[in-house]
Amino acid sequence: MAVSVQAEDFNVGAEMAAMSAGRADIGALVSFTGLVRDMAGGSEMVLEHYPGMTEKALVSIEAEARGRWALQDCRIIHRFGPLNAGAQIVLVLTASPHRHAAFEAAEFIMDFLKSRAPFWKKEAGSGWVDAREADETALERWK
Amino acid sequence: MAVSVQAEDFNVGAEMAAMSAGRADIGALVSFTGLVRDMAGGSEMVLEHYPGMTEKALVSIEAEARGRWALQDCRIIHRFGPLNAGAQIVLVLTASPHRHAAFEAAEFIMDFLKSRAPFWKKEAGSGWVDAREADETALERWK
Amino acid sequence: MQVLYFAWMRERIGVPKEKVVTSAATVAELVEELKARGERYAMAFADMASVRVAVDQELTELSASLKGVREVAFFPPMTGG
Amino acid sequence: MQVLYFAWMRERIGVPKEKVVTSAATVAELVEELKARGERYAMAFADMASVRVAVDQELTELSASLKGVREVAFFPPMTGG
Repeated sequence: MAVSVQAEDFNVGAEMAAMSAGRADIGALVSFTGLVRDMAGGSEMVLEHYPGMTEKALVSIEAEARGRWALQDCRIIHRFGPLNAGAQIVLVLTASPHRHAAFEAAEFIMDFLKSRAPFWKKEAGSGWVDAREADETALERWK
Repeated sequence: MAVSVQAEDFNVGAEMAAMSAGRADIGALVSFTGLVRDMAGGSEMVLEHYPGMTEKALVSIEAEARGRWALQDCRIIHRFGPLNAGAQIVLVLTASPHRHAAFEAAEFIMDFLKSRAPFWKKEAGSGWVDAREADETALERWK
Repeated sequence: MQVLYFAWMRERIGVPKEKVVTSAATVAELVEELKARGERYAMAFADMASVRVAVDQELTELSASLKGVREVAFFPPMTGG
Repeated sequence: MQVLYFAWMRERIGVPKEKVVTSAATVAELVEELKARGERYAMAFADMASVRVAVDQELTELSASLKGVREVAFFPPMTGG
Protein backbone atom coordinates (compact mmCIF):
# COMPACT_ATOMS: atom_id res chain seq x y z
CA MET A 1 0.00 0.00 0.00
CA ALA A 2 1.49 3.28 -1.11
CA VAL A 3 -1.32 5.51 0.09
CA SER A 4 -1.09 8.11 2.87
CA VAL A 5 -3.84 10.27 4.31
CA GLN A 6 -2.24 12.81 6.59
CA ALA A 7 -2.40 16.30 8.08
CA GLU A 8 1.33 16.89 7.51
CA ASP A 9 2.82 18.42 4.41
CA PHE A 10 4.83 16.27 1.99
CA ASN A 11 8.02 16.72 -0.02
CA VAL A 12 7.55 15.93 -3.70
CA GLY A 13 11.27 15.74 -4.46
CA ALA A 14 11.87 13.32 -1.60
CA GLU A 15 8.93 11.14 -2.64
CA MET A 16 10.20 10.99 -6.21
CA ALA A 17 13.73 10.20 -5.07
CA ALA A 18 12.39 7.41 -2.84
CA MET A 19 10.48 5.93 -5.76
CA SER A 20 13.44 5.80 -8.14
CA ALA A 21 16.17 5.04 -5.59
CA GLY A 22 18.20 1.89 -6.19
CA ARG A 23 16.57 0.94 -9.48
CA ALA A 24 17.22 1.80 -13.12
CA ASP A 25 14.22 0.26 -14.87
CA ILE A 26 11.92 3.28 -14.64
CA GLY A 27 11.65 5.26 -17.85
CA ALA A 28 8.96 7.75 -16.90
CA LEU A 29 8.01 9.39 -13.62
CA VAL A 30 4.92 11.59 -13.55
CA SER A 31 3.88 13.70 -10.59
CA PHE A 32 0.70 15.61 -10.00
CA THR A 33 0.61 18.11 -7.15
CA GLY A 34 -2.65 19.81 -6.24
CA LEU A 35 -2.38 23.15 -4.45
CA VAL A 36 -4.79 25.45 -2.59
CA ARG A 37 -5.58 28.35 -4.88
CA ASP A 38 -5.98 31.77 -3.37
CA MET A 39 -9.52 32.59 -4.35
CA ALA A 40 -10.85 36.13 -3.98
CA GLY A 41 -12.51 36.17 -0.60
CA GLY A 42 -10.92 33.44 1.43
CA SER A 43 -7.46 32.02 1.29
CA GLU A 44 -7.86 29.43 4.00
CA MET A 45 -9.52 26.10 3.59
CA VAL A 46 -10.40 23.09 5.70
CA LEU A 47 -10.40 19.63 4.16
CA GLU A 48 -12.73 17.25 5.96
CA HIS A 49 -12.43 13.52 5.32
CA TYR A 50 -13.95 10.19 6.33
CA PRO A 51 -11.18 8.34 8.18
CA GLY A 52 -11.05 4.70 7.22
CA MET A 53 -13.10 5.03 4.07
CA THR A 54 -10.65 7.53 2.59
CA GLU A 55 -7.74 5.10 2.77
CA LYS A 56 -9.91 2.31 1.35
CA ALA A 57 -11.05 4.48 -1.54
CA LEU A 58 -7.52 5.56 -2.42
CA VAL A 59 -6.17 2.01 -2.20
CA SER A 60 -8.96 0.84 -4.48
CA ILE A 61 -8.30 3.64 -7.02
CA GLU A 62 -4.60 2.75 -6.99
CA ALA A 63 -5.39 -0.94 -7.51
CA GLU A 64 -7.66 -0.06 -10.43
CA ALA A 65 -4.88 2.04 -12.01
CA ARG A 66 -2.34 -0.76 -11.56
CA GLY A 67 -4.76 -3.13 -13.24
CA ARG A 68 -5.10 -0.88 -16.27
CA TRP A 69 -1.51 0.22 -16.80
CA ALA A 70 1.89 -1.42 -16.36
CA LEU A 71 2.99 0.67 -13.42
CA GLN A 72 6.26 -0.01 -11.68
CA ASP A 73 5.26 2.04 -8.67
CA CYS A 74 2.53 4.37 -7.51
CA ARG A 75 2.14 6.72 -4.58
CA ILE A 76 -0.82 8.78 -3.37
CA ILE A 77 -0.65 11.30 -0.54
CA HIS A 78 -3.72 13.33 0.41
CA ARG A 79 -3.80 15.86 3.23
CA PHE A 80 -6.71 16.84 5.44
CA GLY A 81 -7.33 19.60 7.99
CA PRO A 82 -6.72 23.34 7.69
CA LEU A 83 -4.72 24.42 4.64
CA ASN A 84 -3.55 27.89 3.64
CA ALA A 85 -3.43 29.36 0.15
CA GLY A 86 -0.51 27.88 -1.75
CA ALA A 87 -0.39 24.75 0.42
CA GLN A 88 0.00 21.33 -1.16
CA ILE A 89 -3.17 19.18 -0.94
CA VAL A 90 -2.50 16.04 -2.92
CA LEU A 91 0.35 14.20 -4.58
CA VAL A 92 0.06 11.43 -7.15
CA LEU A 93 3.24 9.77 -8.43
CA THR A 94 3.37 7.11 -11.12
CA ALA A 95 6.36 5.23 -12.51
CA SER A 96 6.35 3.20 -15.70
CA PRO A 97 8.74 2.09 -18.44
CA HIS A 98 6.80 4.30 -20.90
CA ARG A 99 5.47 7.83 -20.63
CA HIS A 100 1.89 7.34 -21.77
CA ALA A 101 1.15 4.79 -19.06
CA ALA A 102 2.60 7.07 -16.40
CA PHE A 103 0.64 10.09 -17.66
CA GLU A 104 -2.66 8.27 -18.09
CA ALA A 105 -2.48 6.47 -14.77
CA ALA A 106 -1.79 9.72 -12.88
CA GLU A 107 -4.66 11.48 -14.63
CA PHE A 108 -6.97 8.52 -14.02
CA ILE A 109 -6.12 8.48 -10.32
CA MET A 110 -6.75 12.23 -10.02
CA ASP A 111 -10.05 11.99 -11.90
CA PHE A 112 -11.35 9.27 -9.60
CA LEU A 113 -9.91 10.74 -6.45
CA LYS A 114 -11.73 14.04 -7.18
CA SER A 115 -15.19 12.60 -6.96
CA ARG A 116 -14.81 9.14 -5.44
CA ALA A 117 -12.58 9.71 -2.40
CA PRO A 118 -14.46 11.08 0.63
CA PHE A 119 -12.99 14.56 1.02
CA TRP A 120 -14.90 17.81 1.32
CA LYS A 121 -13.48 21.30 0.99
CA LYS A 122 -14.74 24.23 3.03
CA GLU A 123 -13.39 27.65 2.15
CA ALA A 124 -13.06 30.30 4.83
CA GLY A 125 -14.97 32.89 2.84
CA SER A 126 -17.49 31.02 0.78
CA GLY A 127 -18.29 27.82 2.64
CA TRP A 128 -18.53 24.28 1.29
CA VAL A 129 -17.14 23.90 -2.21
CA ASP A 130 -19.69 22.52 -4.69
CA ALA A 131 -18.76 19.47 -6.69
CA ARG A 132 -18.01 20.40 -10.30
CA GLU A 133 -19.99 18.87 -13.11
CA ALA A 134 -16.71 18.69 -15.04
CA ASP A 135 -15.24 16.37 -12.41
CA GLU A 136 -18.08 13.92 -12.84
CA THR A 137 -17.91 14.00 -16.64
CA ALA A 138 -14.13 13.53 -16.49
CA LEU A 139 -14.83 9.96 -15.37
CA GLU A 140 -16.58 9.16 -18.65
CA ARG A 141 -13.22 9.04 -20.39
CA TRP A 142 -12.19 5.95 -18.46
CA LYS A 143 -15.25 3.80 -19.09
CA MET B 1 12.23 31.49 -21.97
CA ALA B 2 12.05 28.65 -19.49
CA VAL B 3 14.02 26.14 -21.50
CA SER B 4 17.44 24.71 -20.58
CA VAL B 5 19.63 22.37 -22.59
CA GLN B 6 22.47 21.26 -20.37
CA ALA B 7 24.94 18.51 -19.50
CA GLU B 8 24.34 18.92 -15.74
CA ASP B 9 21.74 17.03 -13.75
CA PHE B 10 18.67 18.83 -12.41
CA ASN B 11 16.68 18.77 -9.17
CA VAL B 12 12.97 18.21 -9.74
CA GLY B 13 11.94 19.27 -6.24
CA ALA B 14 13.90 22.52 -6.50
CA GLU B 15 12.44 23.28 -9.94
CA MET B 16 8.91 22.70 -8.66
CA ALA B 17 9.54 24.84 -5.58
CA ALA B 18 10.92 27.64 -7.77
CA MET B 19 7.82 27.50 -9.95
CA SER B 20 5.31 27.79 -7.12
CA ALA B 21 7.34 30.08 -4.82
CA GLY B 22 5.70 33.36 -3.86
CA ARG B 23 2.38 32.71 -5.58
CA ALA B 24 -0.85 31.01 -4.59
CA ASP B 25 -2.79 30.96 -7.84
CA ILE B 26 -1.52 27.61 -9.13
CA GLY B 27 -3.98 24.75 -8.69
CA ALA B 28 -2.14 21.98 -10.51
CA LEU B 29 1.54 21.22 -11.02
CA VAL B 30 2.47 18.33 -13.27
CA SER B 31 5.98 17.02 -13.71
CA PHE B 32 7.34 14.52 -16.15
CA THR B 33 10.81 13.10 -15.57
CA GLY B 34 12.39 10.87 -18.19
CA LEU B 35 15.08 8.48 -16.96
CA VAL B 36 17.70 6.26 -18.62
CA ARG B 37 16.44 2.70 -18.41
CA ASP B 38 18.94 -0.04 -17.80
CA MET B 39 18.48 -2.14 -20.91
CA ALA B 40 19.98 -5.62 -21.12
CA GLY B 41 23.32 -5.14 -22.81
CA GLY B 42 24.34 -1.58 -22.16
CA SER B 43 23.56 0.70 -19.29
CA GLU B 44 25.40 3.75 -20.56
CA MET B 45 24.11 6.14 -23.14
CA VAL B 46 25.27 9.24 -24.96
CA LEU B 47 22.76 11.89 -25.97
CA GLU B 48 23.89 13.89 -28.98
CA HIS B 49 22.16 17.15 -29.81
CA TYR B 50 22.22 20.01 -32.30
CA PRO B 51 23.24 23.10 -30.30
CA GLY B 52 21.20 26.13 -31.25
CA MET B 53 18.45 24.25 -33.01
CA THR B 54 17.63 22.27 -29.85
CA GLU B 55 16.88 25.39 -27.84
CA LYS B 56 14.83 26.84 -30.70
CA ALA B 57 12.81 23.64 -31.04
CA LEU B 58 12.06 23.46 -27.32
CA VAL B 59 11.12 27.14 -27.12
CA SER B 60 8.78 26.65 -30.06
CA ILE B 61 7.16 23.55 -28.49
CA GLU B 62 6.68 25.47 -25.25
CA ALA B 63 5.12 28.41 -27.11
CA GLU B 64 2.76 26.04 -28.91
CA ALA B 65 1.71 24.51 -25.57
CA ARG B 66 1.13 27.93 -24.02
CA GLY B 67 -1.03 28.83 -27.00
CA ARG B 68 -3.22 25.77 -26.53
CA TRP B 69 -3.61 25.68 -22.77
CA ALA B 70 -3.90 28.31 -20.06
CA LEU B 71 -0.55 27.65 -18.45
CA GLN B 72 0.69 29.79 -15.60
CA ASP B 73 4.22 28.54 -16.04
CA CYS B 74 6.19 25.98 -17.95
CA ARG B 75 9.72 24.63 -17.68
CA ILE B 76 11.69 22.26 -19.91
CA ILE B 77 15.13 20.90 -19.08
CA HIS B 78 16.85 18.44 -21.40
CA ARG B 79 20.29 17.01 -20.80
CA PHE B 80 22.88 15.90 -23.34
CA GLY B 81 26.17 14.03 -23.17
CA PRO B 82 26.99 10.72 -21.44
CA LEU B 83 24.27 9.42 -19.11
CA ASN B 84 24.29 6.32 -16.92
CA ALA B 85 21.40 3.97 -16.24
CA GLY B 86 18.96 5.59 -13.83
CA ALA B 87 20.07 9.13 -14.75
CA GLN B 88 17.52 11.85 -15.38
CA ILE B 89 17.27 12.90 -19.05
CA VAL B 90 14.41 15.33 -19.31
CA LEU B 91 12.08 17.35 -17.10
CA VAL B 92 8.82 18.98 -18.14
CA LEU B 93 6.91 21.04 -15.58
CA THR B 94 3.54 22.66 -16.19
CA ALA B 95 1.45 24.83 -13.89
CA SER B 96 -2.20 25.68 -14.41
CA PRO B 97 -5.30 26.56 -12.40
CA HIS B 98 -6.83 23.23 -13.47
CA ARG B 99 -5.43 19.74 -13.68
CA HIS B 100 -6.43 18.76 -17.20
CA ALA B 101 -4.57 21.67 -18.77
CA ALA B 102 -1.44 20.86 -16.79
CA PHE B 103 -1.60 17.14 -17.68
CA GLU B 104 -2.35 17.67 -21.36
CA ALA B 105 0.26 20.37 -21.86
CA ALA B 106 2.98 18.22 -20.26
CA GLU B 107 2.03 15.23 -22.39
CA PHE B 108 1.87 17.39 -25.52
CA ILE B 109 5.34 18.80 -24.84
CA MET B 110 6.79 15.34 -24.29
CA ASP B 111 5.15 13.97 -27.44
CA PHE B 112 6.61 16.75 -29.60
CA LEU B 113 9.96 16.81 -27.87
CA LYS B 114 10.37 13.07 -28.57
CA SER B 115 10.37 13.39 -32.33
CA ARG B 116 10.75 17.12 -33.06
CA ALA B 117 13.68 18.19 -30.86
CA PRO B 118 17.10 17.32 -32.34
CA PHE B 119 18.42 14.73 -29.89
CA TRP B 120 19.81 11.31 -30.73
CA LYS B 121 20.44 8.48 -28.29
CA LYS B 122 23.34 6.08 -28.67
CA GLU B 123 23.44 3.13 -26.31
CA ALA B 124 26.80 1.67 -25.27
CA GLY B 125 25.79 -1.85 -26.23
CA SER B 126 23.44 -1.56 -29.14
CA GLY B 127 24.29 1.67 -30.93
CA TRP B 128 21.96 4.37 -32.21
CA VAL B 129 18.42 4.05 -30.88
CA ASP B 130 15.82 3.77 -33.64
CA ALA B 131 12.92 6.19 -33.62
CA ARG B 132 9.74 4.47 -32.50
CA GLU B 133 6.71 4.38 -34.78
CA ALA B 134 4.63 4.96 -31.65
CA ASP B 135 6.32 8.30 -31.03
CA GLU B 136 5.36 9.52 -34.48
CA THR B 137 1.76 8.34 -34.17
CA ALA B 138 1.52 9.96 -30.72
CA LEU B 139 1.55 13.31 -32.52
CA GLU B 140 -1.71 12.47 -34.32
CA ARG B 141 -3.60 13.08 -31.11
CA TRP B 142 -2.76 16.78 -31.13
CA LYS B 143 -3.81 17.60 -34.67
CA MET C 1 -25.88 0.75 13.62
CA GLN C 2 -23.54 3.72 13.46
CA VAL C 3 -24.69 6.58 11.25
CA LEU C 4 -22.12 9.20 10.19
CA TYR C 5 -22.55 12.62 8.63
CA PHE C 6 -19.94 14.72 6.83
CA ALA C 7 -19.52 18.29 5.58
CA TRP C 8 -22.78 20.26 5.41
CA MET C 9 -24.81 17.14 6.26
CA ARG C 10 -22.93 17.05 9.58
CA GLU C 11 -23.46 20.78 10.13
CA ARG C 12 -27.18 20.63 9.36
CA ILE C 13 -27.85 17.63 11.56
CA GLY C 14 -25.56 18.93 14.29
CA VAL C 15 -23.66 15.73 15.14
CA PRO C 16 -20.87 13.88 13.34
CA LYS C 17 -22.31 10.49 14.20
CA GLU C 18 -24.94 8.72 16.21
CA LYS C 19 -26.14 5.23 17.09
CA VAL C 20 -29.39 4.44 15.31
CA VAL C 21 -31.63 1.49 16.10
CA THR C 22 -33.70 0.77 13.03
CA SER C 23 -35.64 -1.92 11.28
CA ALA C 24 -35.19 -0.21 7.90
CA ALA C 25 -34.34 -2.74 5.20
CA THR C 26 -32.68 -0.29 2.83
CA VAL C 27 -30.83 3.01 2.95
CA ALA C 28 -33.88 4.72 1.44
CA GLU C 29 -36.06 3.50 4.32
CA LEU C 30 -33.47 4.69 6.81
CA VAL C 31 -33.51 8.13 5.20
CA GLU C 32 -37.29 8.31 5.62
CA GLU C 33 -36.98 7.38 9.31
CA LEU C 34 -34.29 10.01 9.86
CA LYS C 35 -36.27 12.74 8.06
CA ALA C 36 -39.15 12.09 10.47
CA ARG C 37 -36.87 12.97 13.41
CA GLY C 38 -37.31 16.70 12.92
CA GLU C 39 -36.48 19.80 10.98
CA ARG C 40 -32.67 19.46 11.00
CA TYR C 41 -32.87 16.00 9.50
CA ALA C 42 -35.61 17.00 7.05
CA MET C 43 -33.40 19.88 5.88
CA ALA C 44 -30.29 17.74 5.58
CA PHE C 45 -32.11 15.15 3.47
CA ALA C 46 -34.29 17.63 1.54
CA ASP C 47 -32.38 17.34 -1.75
CA MET C 48 -31.41 13.71 -2.21
CA ALA C 49 -29.68 14.51 -5.52
CA SER C 50 -26.99 16.15 -3.38
CA VAL C 51 -26.66 13.29 -0.92
CA ARG C 52 -24.21 10.43 -1.32
CA VAL C 53 -24.20 7.31 0.82
CA ALA C 54 -21.58 4.81 1.89
CA VAL C 55 -22.45 1.51 3.55
CA ASP C 56 -19.63 -0.02 5.57
CA GLN C 57 -17.29 2.48 3.89
CA GLU C 58 -18.22 1.58 0.31
CA LEU C 59 -20.06 4.04 -1.91
CA THR C 60 -23.50 2.71 -2.81
CA GLU C 61 -27.06 3.62 -3.77
CA LEU C 62 -30.20 4.43 -1.78
CA SER C 63 -31.58 1.05 -2.70
CA ALA C 64 -28.74 -0.76 -0.88
CA SER C 65 -29.72 -3.29 1.75
CA LEU C 66 -28.90 -2.66 5.42
CA LYS C 67 -28.74 -6.33 6.34
CA GLY C 68 -25.73 -6.96 8.59
CA VAL C 69 -24.50 -3.40 8.06
CA ARG C 70 -22.54 -1.73 10.86
CA GLU C 71 -21.89 1.73 9.46
CA VAL C 72 -23.83 4.04 7.16
CA ALA C 73 -22.51 7.45 6.15
CA PHE C 74 -24.27 10.37 4.44
CA PHE C 75 -22.42 13.23 2.78
CA PRO C 76 -22.52 15.67 -0.12
CA PRO C 77 -20.75 14.95 -3.43
CA MET C 78 -17.03 14.69 -2.77
CA THR C 79 -14.61 17.50 -3.53
CA GLY C 80 -11.12 16.17 -2.87
CA GLY C 81 -7.92 16.55 -4.81
CA MET D 1 27.12 27.16 -46.84
CA GLN D 2 27.72 25.15 -43.67
CA VAL D 3 26.52 21.53 -43.82
CA LEU D 4 26.14 19.62 -40.53
CA TYR D 5 25.70 15.91 -39.86
CA PHE D 6 24.46 14.27 -36.66
CA ALA D 7 24.31 10.80 -35.10
CA TRP D 8 24.96 7.98 -37.59
CA MET D 9 24.98 10.44 -40.53
CA ARG D 10 27.98 12.10 -38.87
CA GLU D 11 29.64 8.74 -38.24
CA ARG D 12 29.11 7.52 -41.81
CA ILE D 13 30.36 10.69 -43.44
CA GLY D 14 33.19 11.06 -40.95
CA VAL D 15 32.93 14.77 -40.15
CA PRO D 16 30.46 16.75 -37.99
CA LYS D 17 30.35 19.63 -40.44
CA GLU D 18 31.91 21.04 -43.57
CA LYS D 19 31.77 24.09 -45.79
CA VAL D 20 30.06 23.28 -49.08
CA VAL D 21 30.07 25.51 -52.15
CA THR D 22 27.07 24.60 -54.24
CA SER D 23 24.73 25.91 -56.86
CA ALA D 24 21.99 23.48 -55.79
CA ALA D 25 18.62 25.19 -55.67
CA THR D 26 16.99 22.75 -53.27
CA VAL D 27 17.96 20.37 -50.49
CA ALA D 28 17.24 17.45 -52.83
CA GLU D 29 19.74 18.77 -55.36
CA LEU D 30 22.33 19.25 -52.61
CA VAL D 31 21.81 15.63 -51.54
CA GLU D 32 22.50 14.45 -55.10
CA GLU D 33 25.71 16.52 -55.21
CA LEU D 34 26.86 15.13 -51.86
CA LYS D 35 26.10 11.51 -52.86
CA ALA D 36 28.38 11.98 -55.86
CA ARG D 37 31.28 12.79 -53.52
CA GLY D 38 31.99 9.12 -52.78
CA GLU D 39 31.03 5.97 -50.97
CA ARG D 40 30.69 7.42 -47.47
CA TYR D 41 28.24 10.03 -48.66
CA ALA D 42 26.38 7.56 -50.86
CA MET D 43 25.98 5.25 -47.84
CA ALA D 44 24.86 8.04 -45.54
CA PHE D 45 22.19 9.17 -47.98
CA ALA D 46 21.24 5.68 -49.24
CA ASP D 47 17.90 5.50 -47.40
CA MET D 48 16.31 8.94 -47.59
CA ALA D 49 13.28 7.73 -45.60
CA SER D 50 15.62 7.73 -42.59
CA VAL D 51 17.10 11.16 -43.23
CA ARG D 52 15.69 14.36 -41.77
CA VAL D 53 16.80 17.83 -42.79
CA ALA D 54 16.88 21.22 -41.10
CA VAL D 55 17.53 24.43 -42.98
CA ASP D 56 18.82 27.28 -40.83
CA GLN D 57 17.81 25.22 -37.80
CA GLU D 58 14.20 24.65 -38.82
CA LEU D 59 12.93 21.19 -39.76
CA THR D 60 11.90 21.10 -43.38
CA GLU D 61 11.50 18.91 -46.49
CA LEU D 62 13.83 17.81 -49.28
CA SER D 63 12.04 20.19 -51.62
CA ALA D 64 13.06 23.23 -49.53
CA SER D 65 14.86 26.03 -51.34
CA LEU D 66 18.48 26.81 -50.47
CA LYS D 67 18.24 30.45 -51.49
CA GLY D 68 20.00 32.61 -48.89
CA VAL D 69 20.50 29.63 -46.60
CA ARG D 70 23.55 29.56 -44.33
CA GLU D 71 23.20 26.21 -42.57
CA VAL D 72 21.82 22.85 -43.66
CA ALA D 73 21.79 19.86 -41.28
CA PHE D 74 21.16 16.17 -42.03
CA PHE D 75 20.33 13.63 -39.33
CA PRO D 76 18.29 10.51 -38.59
CA PRO D 77 14.81 10.69 -37.00
CA MET D 78 15.12 12.24 -33.56
CA THR D 79 15.06 10.18 -30.38
CA GLY D 80 15.08 12.64 -27.49
CA GLY D 81 13.12 12.68 -24.26
